[in-house]
Order: sequence, then structure tokens, then C-alpha cells
Amino acid sequence: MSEAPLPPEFAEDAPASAGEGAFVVDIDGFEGPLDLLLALARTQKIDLTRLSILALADQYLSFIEAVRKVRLELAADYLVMAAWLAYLKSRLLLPPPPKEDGPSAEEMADAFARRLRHLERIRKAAELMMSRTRMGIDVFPRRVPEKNETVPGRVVYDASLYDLLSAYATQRQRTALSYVTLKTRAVWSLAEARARLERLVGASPGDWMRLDSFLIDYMAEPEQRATALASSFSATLEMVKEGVLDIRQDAAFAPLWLRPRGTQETLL
Amino acid sequence: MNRVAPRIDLFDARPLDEREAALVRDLRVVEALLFGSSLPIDAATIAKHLPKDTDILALMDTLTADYARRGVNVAKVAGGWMLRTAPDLAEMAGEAAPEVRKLSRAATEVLAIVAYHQPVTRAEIEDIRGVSTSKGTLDVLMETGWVRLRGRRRAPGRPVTYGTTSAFLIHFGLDAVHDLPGIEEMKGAGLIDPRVPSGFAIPLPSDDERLREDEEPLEPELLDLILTPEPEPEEGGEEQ
Amino acid sequence: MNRVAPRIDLFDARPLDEREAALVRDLRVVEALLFGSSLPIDAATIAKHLPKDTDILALMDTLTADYARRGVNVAKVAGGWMLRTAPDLAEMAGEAAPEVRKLSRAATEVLAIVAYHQPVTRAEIEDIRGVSTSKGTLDVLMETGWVRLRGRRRAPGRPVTYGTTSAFLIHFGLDAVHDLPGIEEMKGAGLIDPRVPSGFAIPLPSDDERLREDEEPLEPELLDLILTPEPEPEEGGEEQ
Repeated sequence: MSEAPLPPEFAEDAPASAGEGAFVVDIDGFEGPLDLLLALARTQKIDLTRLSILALADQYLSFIEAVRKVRLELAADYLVMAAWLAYLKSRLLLPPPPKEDGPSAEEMADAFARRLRHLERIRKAAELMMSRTRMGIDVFPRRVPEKNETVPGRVVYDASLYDLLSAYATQRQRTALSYVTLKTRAVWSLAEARARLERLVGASPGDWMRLDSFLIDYMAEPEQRATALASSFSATLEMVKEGVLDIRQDAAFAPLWLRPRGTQETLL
Repeated sequence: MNRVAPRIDLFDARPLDEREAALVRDLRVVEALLFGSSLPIDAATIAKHLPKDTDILALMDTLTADYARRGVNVAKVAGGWMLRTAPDLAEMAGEAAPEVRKLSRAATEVLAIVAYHQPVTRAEIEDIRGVSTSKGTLDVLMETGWVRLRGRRRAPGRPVTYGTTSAFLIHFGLDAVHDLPGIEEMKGAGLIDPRVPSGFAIPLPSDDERLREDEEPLEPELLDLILTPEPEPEEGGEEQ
Repeated sequence: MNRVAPRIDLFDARPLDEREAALVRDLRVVEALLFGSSLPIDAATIAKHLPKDTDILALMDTLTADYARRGVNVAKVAGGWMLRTAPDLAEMAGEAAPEVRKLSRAATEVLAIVAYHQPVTRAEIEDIRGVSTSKGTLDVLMETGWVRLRGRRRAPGRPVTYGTTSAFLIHFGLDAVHDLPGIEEMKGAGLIDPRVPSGFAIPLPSDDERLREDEEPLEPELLDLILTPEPEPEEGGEEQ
């Protein structure tokens, strides 16, 4: 209450250039008389707890007067508040009546100030609430699939380390064994046999030669003799058919003889 | 500032350590429970799935700490725990989420009043704001799912009382209404003091499902004082 | 095969280690992404939220391994990755119990070859097995989360190379792939005939994340196809 009373006009609140019309605009922006009062209280530029209700009442009444000059209709809320504040002001300024009923003027002013402060606090609280970490804005919940929503791939596979190792060992051995067989089955292909025969026959002087004697020279390992003999025999027949070789066998199971056909003197 | 040793992976229990194995087993159960719900799960529900005498709070503290650095966190809200994305990842995590409706200033204020003064009647809301509240504002708040009708005040006209829901707590990340920001300050300021002529005899807001027994009629003398500057028709409105 | 030391909490990045901090940052983003969806998220979508040139496959492998022991797991399913309740907890969390399928013999064989011979191409797998491998078998293995695409072999046709994941190690209780038994241990266990030819060898496997010299990275476009592993029959490619 010790503040110097503020000028009744609101030059500092409403820019002079805006003129009186600005009040109309302003009042439309307020959410009722308490909102307006809080805005006015802020122009006192002091802590709400040290608010001068008397000064505030003056500010409010002047403001309403200014608005009414340009605008006849004003929401009843504002006018009721104006009436009440005018009443409170008169109670505060006049000496108390000798027999007072109910609260004193100071008590009323006090209660009123508390009300304003409470609204201010609620607003701050609302701001704090709105600036919290909010679900759906700052944080998001798990989206749980609907009951009838099928979750893809809901299959779990199982296998043990033993399964894994035995599968590996089994297949590696399987293929390893077949690989080894392949190596021992190293055969003389027909083409191979023929190439060797051609080289041998070409180098020979033209006499009859035993087929198996050629082969034994080349093939020390007994298990390969069969394949070598078979392929060489086939190659021999091929070469005989082509007229490159002569072949002779003196009896069944007797050794096979062969010689290059180029040696013509026996025929002549 | 450097740590001496990095933290050990909580879930890497030594197979022979029974205590560790039990912890991992319990944590896994809780993780699965929280993960399976988009709403908070309370301690009683969690306890049902764990061995008797499990210290749920300690377990949840451990899990919360473990998730604190992750992209998904454990939050204690609405009396339970839930998993939610980390706040710093909002932009990315919210891409697919439906947009939350922005509330008007009036609706925000009314919501705060409901939160801090519940159970509260419409007349009380208007009293605090000093202005009549359009029915639309309360309708919007009901629509958000954050505000609900609680019951009726044992008072003339038996006005409807409003309160907040668990969806409200979840949305604002509150464990309970007494965790509302600034509530201590409000208590300290004596603004919820029964002597204050706002008529709120109840010191703390409560969203307890059970109706309050002590919802008393307002004192007529106080009412007179308060309502002098108030728009008259509000009790009438409530009575209809 | 016992672990010597417990694993370090993945999210406990040393504040000054840039590489660790980047890994944690990426992991957090992916966690939040997966958490917010009840459907699988594909590599392309994940890539959108991460720095360019992030190795999505390695990242997802890391995250999968981290979640493997938890009550919630990262699952690789058709179309991408998703979080889901650990199979043993699904029922408790109110989900239908997942179907447990025994890995087929063919798939087990292929898995074993991938484990021992990684990085390995499909053609090489077929070479070792001596039979052609159906695309379905590799698909199933990708679905288990135990096998991943590593890169491409620097060879005609640039075939994709396969390797195992950390989830593979966890499932089979291995600390590292080189803990897989060698030939002498296999003989000792009676799994391999002691009279096996002397040329028979088992490679010492390695699942090193870094690509080998004869490997090159997958093209980013291929990441989308990760779950349909082979864009085309690769042996054809090999022969070119």
C-alpha cells in the first residue's frame, strides 16, 4: 500500500499510438476480469505478494472507463468486477463503520489478492505441466499389436550344438570319402590312351609289339592295369579302324600284338 | 570425470551365480510384461509373475537404471511402470504417431484447475478463473480422456465434480497427482488453506477413484464474499 | 567355452570415445524405431534415421546380440527387424505361444558350413555339400537370425558372402566361433572317423566383422533385399 498511486491512465500499458481503440482490441484478448487484473497487476512491476489492491482497483476502473467510451457493451463479468472493486475501494478509503459485520476491508482486499495470486500460480502450474515430457508428444508408448493382428514370423527355430556339429561332421565325411574314391579311380581315358599309343607306335621301328608290354612299362601300379589295358585296347581298335595300326591275336586270351600300318614291306 | 570401469551387462549372468541368474530371470519377466503393454503395469501385477517376496521396487530401480541410457526408457507413471521412447528421440519416434491436439489457453487453465483442485465443480473452476467456463472447454477436456466426471458434490444443487484420469498421469508423466509440478509451493503458499475464501477445504488434490466423504457444502458467508464480484448464474447452471 | 569376463554394458559409452558414443547414438535410434512399431522395420527405413554409410547389418547384429538374453528380443523377420517378447515369455506376456520349429537337417548342414567356412558363398556351400541348396534353406537361416549377409566376394559374379551372427554364438553357447571344435576334438567326440583321409581338414572359423580382402561391402540398395537373401541364383554368377 506504500506504492505511489499509479496514474489512472494506461499510457504505459497501451501504446499511445494505438489510441483508445486499442483497449477494445485488448479486452477481447482477455479471459475475463481476473485475467485483465493480472495483466494490469504486472504493470505495477512488482511482486504479486506486494500488490497494491487499491492501485490495482484504480487501474481497473480507469481501464473499464476507457473501454466504455468506445464500446458500450462490455461483458457483464467485467462490469460486476468493476462494481465490486469500486465498493472495495470505498471500503478501504473510508473509516470502518462502527459496527462491522463480516470481514474488514483489509481482509477482503487480502482475500482478493490471494485469489489473484492463486490464479497466477495455477497458470504457472499449467505452463509447467505443458512443458513436461509428454506422452504422444515427447515420448511414445509401445504400440502393442491388436489381438487379431498377426505378428509376422512368430516362429522360433531350435537346434543344438550337437545337431550342428554332427551335421557338419557327417556331411564333410560323406563328401570327403567320395572325393578319395574319385582319386583312386584315376582312369586312363580313351583320348589319353590313344595319345600315348600314337606316341609309342610312332617311335617304334615297325615290328609287332605286345600291347601289354607297352603298358607295364608305364603302369607300375597293378590296380591301374585294368583301366589302362581297356582304354588302350579301345584306342587300338579305333586306330585299326582308321587304318593306322594292324592288330593280331594268335589265340583266345593270347597276347595282343600291334604295329604301325606304315610298315608295308610284310604285305608287299 | 572418467569412469573407473565400465558397467557390466546386466543380463550377462554368470551361469553359476544363482543370485545373478535369479535377477536376470526376474528382469526378463518384467521386461516382457512392460513390453506387452502400452499402459503402465502396477507392482501388484508384476508381483503375480515373480517369486514371492521379490523386492519389486528394487528390481524396478535396477531395470529403470539399466534402461536409462537406452532409446527406450522405463518410466514410473500413474502408479505403475511403462516403457516409452527416450524424450530426445521424440522427433523420430513420433513420426508415425497421431498428433496430439493442442489445447487452447482456456482449456489448459481449466485442466490445471481440475488437476490441482480435484474433485472440483464447474462453479469452483469458474470461481478460480473469475470467468464463466464454456461447456465446450470441459467437453474438449473430457474428449482428451484426461478429465472425467467423478460424482456430485454434497452441496446445494449437487453439482457434478470433475477429476483427472490415469491417462492424464500417463500423458504428463506423473506417478500420482501429488507429483504435480509446483504443488509443494502451492501448499506452502497456503493457497489451499481452508481459511482462504476459495472454499477448498481439502489440502491436496486427489484422483482417488473413491469419492471423498468430506465433500462438504460451502459455507454460505464465504460464498457471499466470493461471489459478490462473480457472474451470478453459475450455481443456477450447475443445478440444471 | 566358459566366458572369462562378463560382457560390458553396450550402452555404457565412455564419454570421450567418439566411436562408442556414435554406436550408442545409433543403437538408441534403432531401439526407439523398433519399439514404436508392431511391424518389422526394414533396413531402408532404419537407414533413413542414421548417418550415411552406417553399416546397418553390423549395427543390427550388435543390437540383436544385446537383446538376445533379454525378455524382449530383436527378431529378423520377413521385411526387416522387430522387437518381440522372448519366446519363453510370450505366453506370460499374453501372446500366443510361438511355434517352435526344429531346424531341418538341410538347414542345420548349411548352418554348420556357414559357421566353419565363413565368409562363404552359396556356390561354395553347394560345393562342400555336393548338393544344390534351395533358396528356402538360406531364407530360413536368415530368419533364425543366426546367419547374415556379410558382403560380396571379389570374384566373377560378385556372389554374396554369408557369415554367422552374435545371436548364433549366444544360441549355441559359444563365446566365439573359433571355439567350435576342430578336427581332433571332433574325432575325440566320435563325430569323425579317425581313419578319415589325411587330406581332410576343418577350417579354423572366424566371424570377424571386418570384411576380408576378397570381400567388398554390399550395395546399400541390397540392404532392402536382405531378407530375401539372394537376388538371383548366384552359381550362375559364379560361372561367368
